[in-house]
Amino acid sequence: MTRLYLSCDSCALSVGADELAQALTAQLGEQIDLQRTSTRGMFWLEPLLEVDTPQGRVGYGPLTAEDLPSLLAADLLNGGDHPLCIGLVEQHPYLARQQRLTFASLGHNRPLAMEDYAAQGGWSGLQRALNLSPQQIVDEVKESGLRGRGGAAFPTGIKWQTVLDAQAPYHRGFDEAVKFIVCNADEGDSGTFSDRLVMEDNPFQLIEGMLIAALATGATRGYIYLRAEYPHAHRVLQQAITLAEQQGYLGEAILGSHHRFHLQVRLAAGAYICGEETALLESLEGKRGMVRAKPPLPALEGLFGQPTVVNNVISLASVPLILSKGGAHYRDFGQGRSRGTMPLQLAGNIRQGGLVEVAFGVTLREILYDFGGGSASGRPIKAVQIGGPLGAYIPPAHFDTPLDYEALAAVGGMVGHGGIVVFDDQADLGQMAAFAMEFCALESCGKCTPCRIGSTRAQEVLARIRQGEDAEDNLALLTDLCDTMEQASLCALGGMAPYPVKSIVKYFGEELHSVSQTPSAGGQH
Amino acid sequence: MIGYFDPKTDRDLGTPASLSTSLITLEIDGEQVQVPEGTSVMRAAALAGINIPKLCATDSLKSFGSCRVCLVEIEGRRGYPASCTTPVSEGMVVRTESPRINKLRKNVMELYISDHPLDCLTCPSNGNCELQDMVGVVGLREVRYGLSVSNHLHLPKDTSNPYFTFDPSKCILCSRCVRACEETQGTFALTINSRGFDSKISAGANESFMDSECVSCGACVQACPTATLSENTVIEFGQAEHSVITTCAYCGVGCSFKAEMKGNQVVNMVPYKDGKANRGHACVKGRFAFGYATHQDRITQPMIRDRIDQPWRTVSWDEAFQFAASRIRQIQAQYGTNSVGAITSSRCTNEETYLVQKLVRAAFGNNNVDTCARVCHSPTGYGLKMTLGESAGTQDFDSVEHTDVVMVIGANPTDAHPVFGSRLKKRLRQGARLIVVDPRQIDLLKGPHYQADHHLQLRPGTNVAFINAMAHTIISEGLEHSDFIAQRCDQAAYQQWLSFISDSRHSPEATEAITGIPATELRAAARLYAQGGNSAIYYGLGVTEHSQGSTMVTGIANLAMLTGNFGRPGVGVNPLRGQNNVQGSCDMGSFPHELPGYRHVSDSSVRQLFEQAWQVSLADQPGLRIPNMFEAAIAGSFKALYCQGEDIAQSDPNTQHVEAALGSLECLIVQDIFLNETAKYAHVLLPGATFLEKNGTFTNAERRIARVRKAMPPLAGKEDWQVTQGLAAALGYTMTYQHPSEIMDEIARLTPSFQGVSYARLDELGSIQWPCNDEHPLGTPVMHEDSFTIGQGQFIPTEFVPTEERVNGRYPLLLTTGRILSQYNVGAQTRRTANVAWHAEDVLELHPHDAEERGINDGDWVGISSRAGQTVLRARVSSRMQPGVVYTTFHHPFSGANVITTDNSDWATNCPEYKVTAVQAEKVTEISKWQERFRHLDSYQRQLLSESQAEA
Amino acid sequence: MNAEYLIKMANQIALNLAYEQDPERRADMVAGHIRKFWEPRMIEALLAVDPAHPDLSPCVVAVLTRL
Amino acid sequence: MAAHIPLAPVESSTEARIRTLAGDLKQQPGALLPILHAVQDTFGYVPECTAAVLATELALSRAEVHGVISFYHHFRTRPAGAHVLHICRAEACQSMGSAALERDIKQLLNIDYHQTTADGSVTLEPVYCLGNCACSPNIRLDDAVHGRMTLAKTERLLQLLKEGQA
Repeated sequence: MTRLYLSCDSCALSVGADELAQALTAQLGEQIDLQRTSTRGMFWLEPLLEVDTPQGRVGYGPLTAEDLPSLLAADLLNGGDHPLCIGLVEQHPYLARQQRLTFASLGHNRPLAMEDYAAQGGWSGLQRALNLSPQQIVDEVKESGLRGRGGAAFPTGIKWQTVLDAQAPYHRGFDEAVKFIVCNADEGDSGTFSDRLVMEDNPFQLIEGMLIAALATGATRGYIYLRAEYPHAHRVLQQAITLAEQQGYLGEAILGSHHRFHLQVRLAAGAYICGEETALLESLEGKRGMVRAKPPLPALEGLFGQPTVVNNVISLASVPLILSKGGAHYRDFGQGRSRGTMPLQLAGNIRQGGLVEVAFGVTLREILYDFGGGSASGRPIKAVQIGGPLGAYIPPAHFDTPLDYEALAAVGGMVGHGGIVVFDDQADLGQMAAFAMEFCALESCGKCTPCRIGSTRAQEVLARIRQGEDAEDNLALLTDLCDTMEQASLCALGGMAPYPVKSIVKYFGEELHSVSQTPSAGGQH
Repeated sequence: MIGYFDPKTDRDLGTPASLSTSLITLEIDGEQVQVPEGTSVMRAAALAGINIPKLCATDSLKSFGSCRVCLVEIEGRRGYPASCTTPVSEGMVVRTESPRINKLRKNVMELYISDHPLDCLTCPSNGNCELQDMVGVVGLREVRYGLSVSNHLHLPKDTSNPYFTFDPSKCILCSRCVRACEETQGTFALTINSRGFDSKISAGANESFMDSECVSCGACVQACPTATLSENTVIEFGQAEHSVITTCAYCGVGCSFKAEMKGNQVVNMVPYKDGKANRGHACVKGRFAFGYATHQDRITQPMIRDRIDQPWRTVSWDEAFQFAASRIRQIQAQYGTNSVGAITSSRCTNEETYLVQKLVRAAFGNNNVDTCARVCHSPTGYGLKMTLGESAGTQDFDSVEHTDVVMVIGANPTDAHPVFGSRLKKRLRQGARLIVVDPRQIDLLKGPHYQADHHLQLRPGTNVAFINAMAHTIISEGLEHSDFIAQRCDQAAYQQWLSFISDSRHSPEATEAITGIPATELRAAARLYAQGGNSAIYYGLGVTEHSQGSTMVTGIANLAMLTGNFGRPGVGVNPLRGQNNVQGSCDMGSFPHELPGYRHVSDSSVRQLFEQAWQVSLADQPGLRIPNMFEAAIAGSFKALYCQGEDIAQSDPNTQHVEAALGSLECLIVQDIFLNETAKYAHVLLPGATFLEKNGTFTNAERRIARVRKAMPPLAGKEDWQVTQGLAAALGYTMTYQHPSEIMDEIARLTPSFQGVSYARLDELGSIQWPCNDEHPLGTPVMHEDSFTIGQGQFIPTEFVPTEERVNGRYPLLLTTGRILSQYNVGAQTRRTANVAWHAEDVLELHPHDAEERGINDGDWVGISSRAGQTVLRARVSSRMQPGVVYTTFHHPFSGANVITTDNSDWATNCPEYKVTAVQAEKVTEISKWQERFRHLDSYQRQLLSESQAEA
Repeated sequence: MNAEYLIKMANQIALNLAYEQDPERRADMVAGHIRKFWEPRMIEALLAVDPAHPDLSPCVVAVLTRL
Repeated sequence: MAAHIPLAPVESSTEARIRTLAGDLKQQPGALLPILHAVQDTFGYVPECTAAVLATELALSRAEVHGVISFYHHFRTRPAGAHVLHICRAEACQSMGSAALERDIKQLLNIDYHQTTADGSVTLEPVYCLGNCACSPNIRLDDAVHGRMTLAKTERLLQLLKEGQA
């Protein structure tokens, strides 16, 4: 019996992994042991079928069921050669050149198999944390230099320290002086999917990270605020939580200790703004996702007014390793004030799209060409947008910028959540500038005026510029408006929505003045 | 003359005050400023005289941070923090103006104006618009976005509310209305529909204001910085040019208002921010229902007639006084000194009430003076005097902010005391626990973000059994506050009471069959009350208007003593007074057995004091109480009555009995603003003045004396105190007051608890809670702090004596009566305003089960009969009733609610038992006999009135 | 004044002070209450009632001698 | 204030079902969103009476519940077609030609966003990122994401829907 591996991640499913699995089972039946594992994160190869051979796993992809006859003819079950064969998967340069810390298990585990998680070193961070004092755990995280991976890049250890030091008031609804760990899983940025990968492909890692955060801060309840656009992740998380409860990782007396932690997934409902932490908390409280003014800090008065850690999925998923291998181990990756690794996500018009976890410091060019292999269309890359819909468009002139928080900021960009969306030379960046404001208008909570009215006005002014109407005055007005939104908005949505627009004005100014006739942002083959 | 009062300039400091006591020093625009920790930068600047521009901030609401025009620069901080949401910190250096900041502000204002109609000149808020002000402040000179941009200028107005208009085209989405509805009023009737640019203020679930949960308190209108929410009177008349601070003449909360005036016309009523009873809030009555003051039905000339079937003759004041005085003297000559008397009103001022009792005692020469407090809170006076030594509530309204457990017994604060209701709900949302003791499901039971812990839905008439079971539980479970009892209470009385209450017949298990309250529920409530921290009892007429009203008040005081809940903020016994000046009318010696300050007429030293001051000798025996007056009238020994501002024919129980009594009088002098029901039996009609037309003081439920200031001249030329003075003069007893302040000076001279009160002092302090004397020069927010007025608190056993009013086969239902938010008492005022839009008629609420049994459907005519009479109302099948209990209000005279109620009354004070009447209800097709007679009499009397007015 | 009305009121007072077990003291209390709150003609009318009136409660009968 | 005195409850089955759905969740603080999801999952949309029912169940006001429903684009207040087709409009998909795909699908279905086909089979909605940005452009058909989409593949999916196989 030959063991085969095929991902059950939603990306693989979106391109036919289940159909392939059915065909394999139908045609090979007892001959094979088909394991549905996590993805390797090489999405251009999905569905990627791997075959266990004495030399290691040999990969084939992207496959469809129609490829099966020729594969079988090529001795698939013994790792035979075929045009779709990529050779030994582990040696694929895309993987071999990565430093996978947070995503070390990708491809090696079945997402909901607890034995697989343990076999990959899972729970050892928790085990260690159970023997440490809260302060020792917090110190370990501080030592690691981990900064929030959701975009704001705030040092995670400092946030935890604040919550650890906070005195929780009694809360009647919970009948205790409760603190919370809230996982921000509202991964709404276009071009990002690393949170989804953790949740779909290694959910126990997130659970372990949240448990460690709870031990560190004295929190007894946790919520994963998950975007409604991720139904697959929702199902996986629900099952994972049930399994973890059954095995004593969650609930009362964690692993027999006196610690307790109750964890729930709460589904969002289609509001990008709820990725902003205070709007997220409002939403978790059952309210409109309106941004709160800070102070008070959520760490002191967060969910239901209680001290609350709000961390992104990747931040929390980084914690088990930091605890098991020590903060110093993690810190030794990266450069400057950007420590550890960053899971970058290559997306859009890129030949080899997928997850690239590397230490901070790699240049954009290396990512785009060495990992990404250039554009999918084969045409020159004109721009990349980094860090989601509020991120700047970076022209090729800056492709040698190293990817760390500070260096990117210096060219007007931001790491954000690590999403990199690639545009080829056919993309209409004038249209993308308009879209940036359209998106801001669509997703504005409406609380503050610069964002509520400004985003609509910016669309109108952009439209006039693109129609060539008083272009100069309107461009000045646009610049003024962007400035107002940036400086005066209540939160980062209104405050950063001008970034893509300003970067396009700055680097691709001429594109603002031409309206393309076809709806296109590139990618035409 | 009209006495203007200039209050402190009420600047809006932007954010609420911080209660912190530690001080922070910072620098704002180069000035050193010291403010309490937790103060916002905006407020700190305002306190230093620096006005940072703002739109969404107002000091009555928590900071919100949405408008972004209050941005400032703070050294060492990135960007431009909003000054409203940034708290001060030690050593902070703030800059509130710079070219950079002003540019940002100007750009933000430009965004606002790009979605705002440019009709300032014809806008109702012109001259009083914060948006307009801010445009001016930042110097916005052009809107570069042009006119053809997307906007909300086409949104239609909502004119469903009779008092205000919602014009969303002018809305700037500052959410002040939404927040006011939530934070101030506690109704949460407003929200924002959708989000982003599509955001729009929505009442309810996208409903019209009238169809939504809105209770028309007007907090949103007041909070609105633009013309989006505007009073219709402002839209019609324009902006006021001066204002007068005065006190509301509706319920016992005693809200302080700014009457916004244009000449003699009230444009609108704005609750006064510095008013300590209401803290800037109001209800639909106080804020909006002032139109009755200029209603065409107002009586504006004195009138007399010999017999009540004659037309009125319009006469001069003097002729009216002479006519009345000669009648009184004739009657006294024929039937004796004691054959005449007077009734004072809890709606009139302290000074007016004081004068009427003085007139009775000094000019009539007897003690036949009573007040309408007789029929509402006289048991409060009795019960609290006996146990604590003072006939008044023990706390101020602010006290509720320190309360952990609230027990509301027989009161409906969200309807009858709405502003206090809002303050109470705020505390409940903060986590205070709530026990409601009421036969009916009142609105307070459950509201946005809180829910009562216990609803003890007792049977009407079983209060005393309930309160005894509470005390029994506390004793039997050892939850009493022994130290407090030992230190503060009379031990002998306590021991006697203890042996009484310990009897197992008072256990919750034993009383369950009487009250209908499950014993386990009652025990849980008793534990909560005894152990929940600061526990406060608030009660209303559901406690007093019973044949055991005085016993129940005593039981309440016992319970609070038992648990040590006296003498500090957050606790106490708090009677919610029905009318604006119930407390004051009692204080002023309106009771037939007491001189001002609750001193018995038999006390010769007190009598001497007054005899000297008034230069007469005073009777030393109690006079007649209101029900006794009716009995005596029917018996033929009581022949003349001077009734000021009180409509006994509608408000007192057993209407037919009252009508018989009034019909027996040879002289009835009615002083009122309208031809009320009582006036239809009158021989002399003296026009009264509304609270807007006179000077004086009211004393609210928290003993707070507050000024009533004349905002317009009296329609009939005289303030009510002048009328009483005129009548006294005609009787040969001269009073020479030039101004009500002189009356107050006399009261202060003669009444120890008012010793420190004067108009000058009231102007200085805003209001004063008595006692105010050398010991308490600033007044007394919380009474009985170190010891009770009586000395040692007196526990008094409270035997439960069931009312004689029992259900039987013929009268199987219990009727209980109450009030509704939009109407006030007999409705004489509110029925003459647009408040009828909410409550155009009284209805009979009955449980679906009782309705079903009788084949009654919602809206059917239902005949209600009791041992006293019959009337007909429309049915409202309602799940808030318990089976076997029906409910109605008494706001409309034709409803005849009091035709049904009986002569039963409180054993100690004769307070009528309005709350328990055995009745039968059945479907009918025509109005009752009484109603037919009423209609006839009503139209006949109206005709007599219009004849006289035509003649005049 | 209507005797029935006054008898009813007096009886009611007596009933509500019934917690006082000693009949003498109780009669004193009822009499005291009546003196404190009743107008003289009411007391006169009550005193005019025949002490043997079947509706008078025994306590009130005792009260009559104290007014 | 108009409905000041509550009438005896005459409850529709919809109201009763919403009440039941709330009953399972309402003890949890902040339960409004989970309950609204349950309501939409049950009815396919959020019926009009939901605000009133949930207000009483959760000690909120109708306005508050309405404010929440209207804030979140996920909640629909009118029934949708038998299937919901989401087209991703976010940047990564745009970089791979989603704008053209969007135009073509609209043409194919002869509807615009937020509309339902005449036969009631498909409702078209925009979505902003499905987290599958390395396989753009993406659509979501009911709960399944489909990557590397083309008009032809969409047509095939819709055909399968008709045949009841998707």
